[in-house]
Amino acid sequence: MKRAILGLVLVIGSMAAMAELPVETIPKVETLPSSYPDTWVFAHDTNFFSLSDAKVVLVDVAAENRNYKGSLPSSHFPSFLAAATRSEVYVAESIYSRRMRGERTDLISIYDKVNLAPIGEVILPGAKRGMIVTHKNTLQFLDNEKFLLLYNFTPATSVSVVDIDKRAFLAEVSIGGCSMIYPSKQRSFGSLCGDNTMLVTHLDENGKQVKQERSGAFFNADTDPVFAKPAVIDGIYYFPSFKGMVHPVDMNAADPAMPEAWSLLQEQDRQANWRPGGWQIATAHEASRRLFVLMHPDGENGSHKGGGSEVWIYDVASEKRLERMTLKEWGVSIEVTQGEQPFLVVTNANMDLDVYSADTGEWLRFIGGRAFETPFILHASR
Amino acid sequence: MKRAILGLVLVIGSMAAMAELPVETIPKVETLPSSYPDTWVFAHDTNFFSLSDAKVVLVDVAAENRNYKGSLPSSHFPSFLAAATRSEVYVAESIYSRRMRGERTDLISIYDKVNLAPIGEVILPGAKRGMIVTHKNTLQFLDNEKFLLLYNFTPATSVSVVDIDKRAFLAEVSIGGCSMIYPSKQRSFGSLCGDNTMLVTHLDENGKQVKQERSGAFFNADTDPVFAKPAVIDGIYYFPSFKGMVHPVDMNAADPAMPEAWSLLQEQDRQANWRPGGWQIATAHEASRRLFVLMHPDGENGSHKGGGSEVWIYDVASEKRLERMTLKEWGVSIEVTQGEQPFLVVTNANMDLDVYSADTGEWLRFIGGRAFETPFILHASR
Amino acid sequence: MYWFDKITEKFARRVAGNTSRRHLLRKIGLTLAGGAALPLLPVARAADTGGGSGYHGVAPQTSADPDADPGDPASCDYWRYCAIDGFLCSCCGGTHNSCPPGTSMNPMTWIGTCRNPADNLNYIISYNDCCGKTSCGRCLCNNNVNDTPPYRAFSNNDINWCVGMETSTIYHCSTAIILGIATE
Amino acid sequence: MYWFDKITEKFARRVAGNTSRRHLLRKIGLTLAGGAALPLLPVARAADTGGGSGYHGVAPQTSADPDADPGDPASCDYWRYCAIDGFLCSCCGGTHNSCPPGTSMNPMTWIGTCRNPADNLNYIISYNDCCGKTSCGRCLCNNNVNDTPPYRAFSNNDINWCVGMETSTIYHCSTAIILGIATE
Repeated sequence: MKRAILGLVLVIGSMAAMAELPVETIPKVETLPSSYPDTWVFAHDTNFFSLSDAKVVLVDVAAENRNYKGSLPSSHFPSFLAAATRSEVYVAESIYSRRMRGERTDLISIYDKVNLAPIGEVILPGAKRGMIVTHKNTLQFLDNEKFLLLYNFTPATSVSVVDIDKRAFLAEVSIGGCSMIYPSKQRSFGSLCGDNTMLVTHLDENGKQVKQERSGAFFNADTDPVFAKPAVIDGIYYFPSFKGMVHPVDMNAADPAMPEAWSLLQEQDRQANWRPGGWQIATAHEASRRLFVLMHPDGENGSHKGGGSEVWIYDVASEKRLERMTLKEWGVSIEVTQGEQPFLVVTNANMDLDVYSADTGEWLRFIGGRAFETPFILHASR
Repeated sequence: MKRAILGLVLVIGSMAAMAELPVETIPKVETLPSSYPDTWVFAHDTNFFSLSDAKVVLVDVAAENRNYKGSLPSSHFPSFLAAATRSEVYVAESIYSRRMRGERTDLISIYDKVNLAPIGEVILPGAKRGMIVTHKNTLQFLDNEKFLLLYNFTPATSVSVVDIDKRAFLAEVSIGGCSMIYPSKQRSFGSLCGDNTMLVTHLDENGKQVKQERSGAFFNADTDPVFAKPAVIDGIYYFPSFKGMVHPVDMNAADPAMPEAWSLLQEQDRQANWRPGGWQIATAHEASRRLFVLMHPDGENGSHKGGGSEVWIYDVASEKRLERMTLKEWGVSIEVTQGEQPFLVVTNANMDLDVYSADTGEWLRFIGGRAFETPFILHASR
Repeated sequence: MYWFDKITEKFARRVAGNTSRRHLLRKIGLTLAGGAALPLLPVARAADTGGGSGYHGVAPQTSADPDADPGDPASCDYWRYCAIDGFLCSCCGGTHNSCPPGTSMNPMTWIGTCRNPADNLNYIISYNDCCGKTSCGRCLCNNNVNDTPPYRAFSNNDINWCVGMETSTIYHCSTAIILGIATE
Repeated sequence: MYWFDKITEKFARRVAGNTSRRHLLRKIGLTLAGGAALPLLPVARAADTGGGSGYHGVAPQTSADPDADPGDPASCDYWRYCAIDGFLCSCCGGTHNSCPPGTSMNPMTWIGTCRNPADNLNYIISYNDCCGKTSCGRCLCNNNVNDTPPYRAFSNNDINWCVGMETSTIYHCSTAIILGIATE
């Protein structure tokens, strides 16, 4: 105590009436709101260097500090999806009883938004869950978030249907020869097929398949494949192709319509071989109907996952480019938030996040400090 | 085929009689010898940034290339030990049924050396396994590799005794107030205690405790704690202290002897505040009775885990320093191989391994390429 | 600059508190591993993080009462962190004295004594770990003032202080909570 | 140099095969993220790895028949790796056509076609994954010549091709095995 008193005396001039700091509470744990602001983004960190220990990090891209809001674990090549209509988020994962071996359990883990803590799970039969480098269209909602659809790959492809209210597995639907899940605004979903078509599966209110139909070929995977990672505006999916076409698929009705494809490129862009490239290569601001595409010059066979130096912004109504944004650092994945003052969030080549104004292109901040290892997928909160 | 033939024609001048490469075998998997050369080292990668996914990497430090021989997984704050007398290695680990939560299982996983594949396990009762940043003296052999001893911390401390032949848990022995496992050459082991003593536990042939005795105080944790990480030569443990003393403990008999402590430092070393520091701070070449200690200048309160710029080498018979080796890169952990031409292996601050001649100090190679994330502990094959 | 921060993040061995010339030298020593020129480093680091002592890509924070409790809780140099070892909860969705959402704070932990530069008092700091989620990974910080080996467990920071937690002993991040004034 | 390699290791997006100026530019573009001066990089890298195309801290290897099967199997530029995605088994205790000890090779996988510079023939390459242990972490290599999206699965390298393995679908590393000559 003597030393403490001496300390006080020494600083008495500057500290004057300052009391000692109070004893603090143990334990104390933060909570989050049950509905998140539209400036919050889930960064799904595949954790490529320790794949079995992936995680999802929730960040506020608008805040000056304390951007990191929380996280939740997710296993080996997992899928993630956050609900808009309820206070839940979902992780589709596979767990072995001896970490790397033993009995396999596939499940949907359910976390609440307030605590990012597990509140339930749905066990999935068949050990069929598709494992692929993190990809949004492996886990999707249907029917106003009543159903959760999960992509299976064994390598036979199918979709498992889960009832979210009942937290129960309902059915499995084969989508042979096709892949991924692109929900319509009705009770149907599309899947892209190797023969350049879209397979559309219609479900009934119990999640059972009632009809399956195939579109005509609407792209050419031999000469110019479409990325399986579209951006969506008003129920219309915009699928960029490797060489810079955009193939729209209107999923507002139960059966899709396919408006004519249009090009992202002008003649001088084509000469410099500008192309889309990266992991999450496209995103959209729905209210302003703007499509954002991550672009690189000198494109060629194999450059489609390399990332890009610019983001090009399009008005999808006029099919015209509005802006070219030059990124501060090379980009790998892009996501736009949906508020009135939207942010463009970019996973850069350092595996940090750069945050830009989606309206002015101004670089605002970056979020790093080894918050993520390989955050390949970004989900803006809705 | 046309193009292939054309290709052949084009290069016919230089290729002449070269046949096309043969079709190769699928599947093909490498194997290892059942006893390893003394130039092989197990690097235990705590994987601090994904702690639940630690691993052990086996490297040949003498080879010009193909240094990475294989690996095995190990869970959250695991322990590792390789047998000398049989073709087995052991991982003590804890696994949750839902990765981060759920039912906890503590176990010893047994891997064979030929395949580095699991061949058995011993389930451990009580969920007591001590979890600490990877540390050699949490898992040790006793009685010529008949028993495996595992450190428990709940925070009450105890040691679990496992019969390796029978692959069975035998007994738990309390070591209250003490920690870690320092086996004697008989059927007893020491543990360091907070009151500056060593507790010695004697076991019978069934792994049950028959006697427990406490030494006198032989160091002073208030003024100069000993590191819990000694090097061993001929059954004598050399415990360096934070400020550079060496406290020998002779564990050749069932009851330890404690020869007088001696100093690592000369007067000018003391003036520059040279001290031991790092993670695995001491190692030894047994045949030549040389002790190696990782040293840093400007030591002070808190510098004992910071690593060092030099390795100082001592003859333990004369208690004299033989050499000062300056490291090419800052070192964190050190290990010497036991062959006639020993290597000093150093985990450097980049978390790569630097390999030196332990005799000449010459830097020979480094092993990196993100083979390890945080390889804090190195075990030379014996 | 990037490589420097990588090392800082990957193996931050730093001693906070009374930063002295010697501390600085040792810090530099560690960062030398990458092979770049020595004298540039502290400058580069300061420039890169906005002049503070924080981590690259982590914005500075303040405590609830910056006058009485000064410094940046998202920096390894914050006074309370004199014996911390792990990821700072301030960088992980918690604060310097609270856990991130969905983790559990272990009431049992190790204890340090750190001097608050504002009032020059020595406070007893409890480094309670937050448990149940995978390694935060952000703001690794290891300071070892008065840290003892594991045979004096309650002043050892190498131990996984998620020990004893019923729901999960998986380590996520660490806090630094005031328990009181140290008496002598 | 260190930061450069960290990025290479962390996010190696490179196209092997006919290395062209454009390739180089794109590679440099990627490495720019760290903020260092552009023109020094390729030089720095070459100096650092002994002039080869390999990874920092990974010694070069040769195939069983270096004349007929040229290049360094521990480098991302080895001709067989034109469509590989993952950790090179050559760097992980296996070789370019065998798995590390204790892992299991999945016979089912994706297929690429790569040109051997020694005989100028196009070979069908099978990128069989090795499964059952945690991510090797070493020599991450991603080349995407003729890679297609997952709706053409057997030429897609994003899929975890430990799919279907009974003992474990955990991904460890990837091989590049000759299945035959490509006919046109």
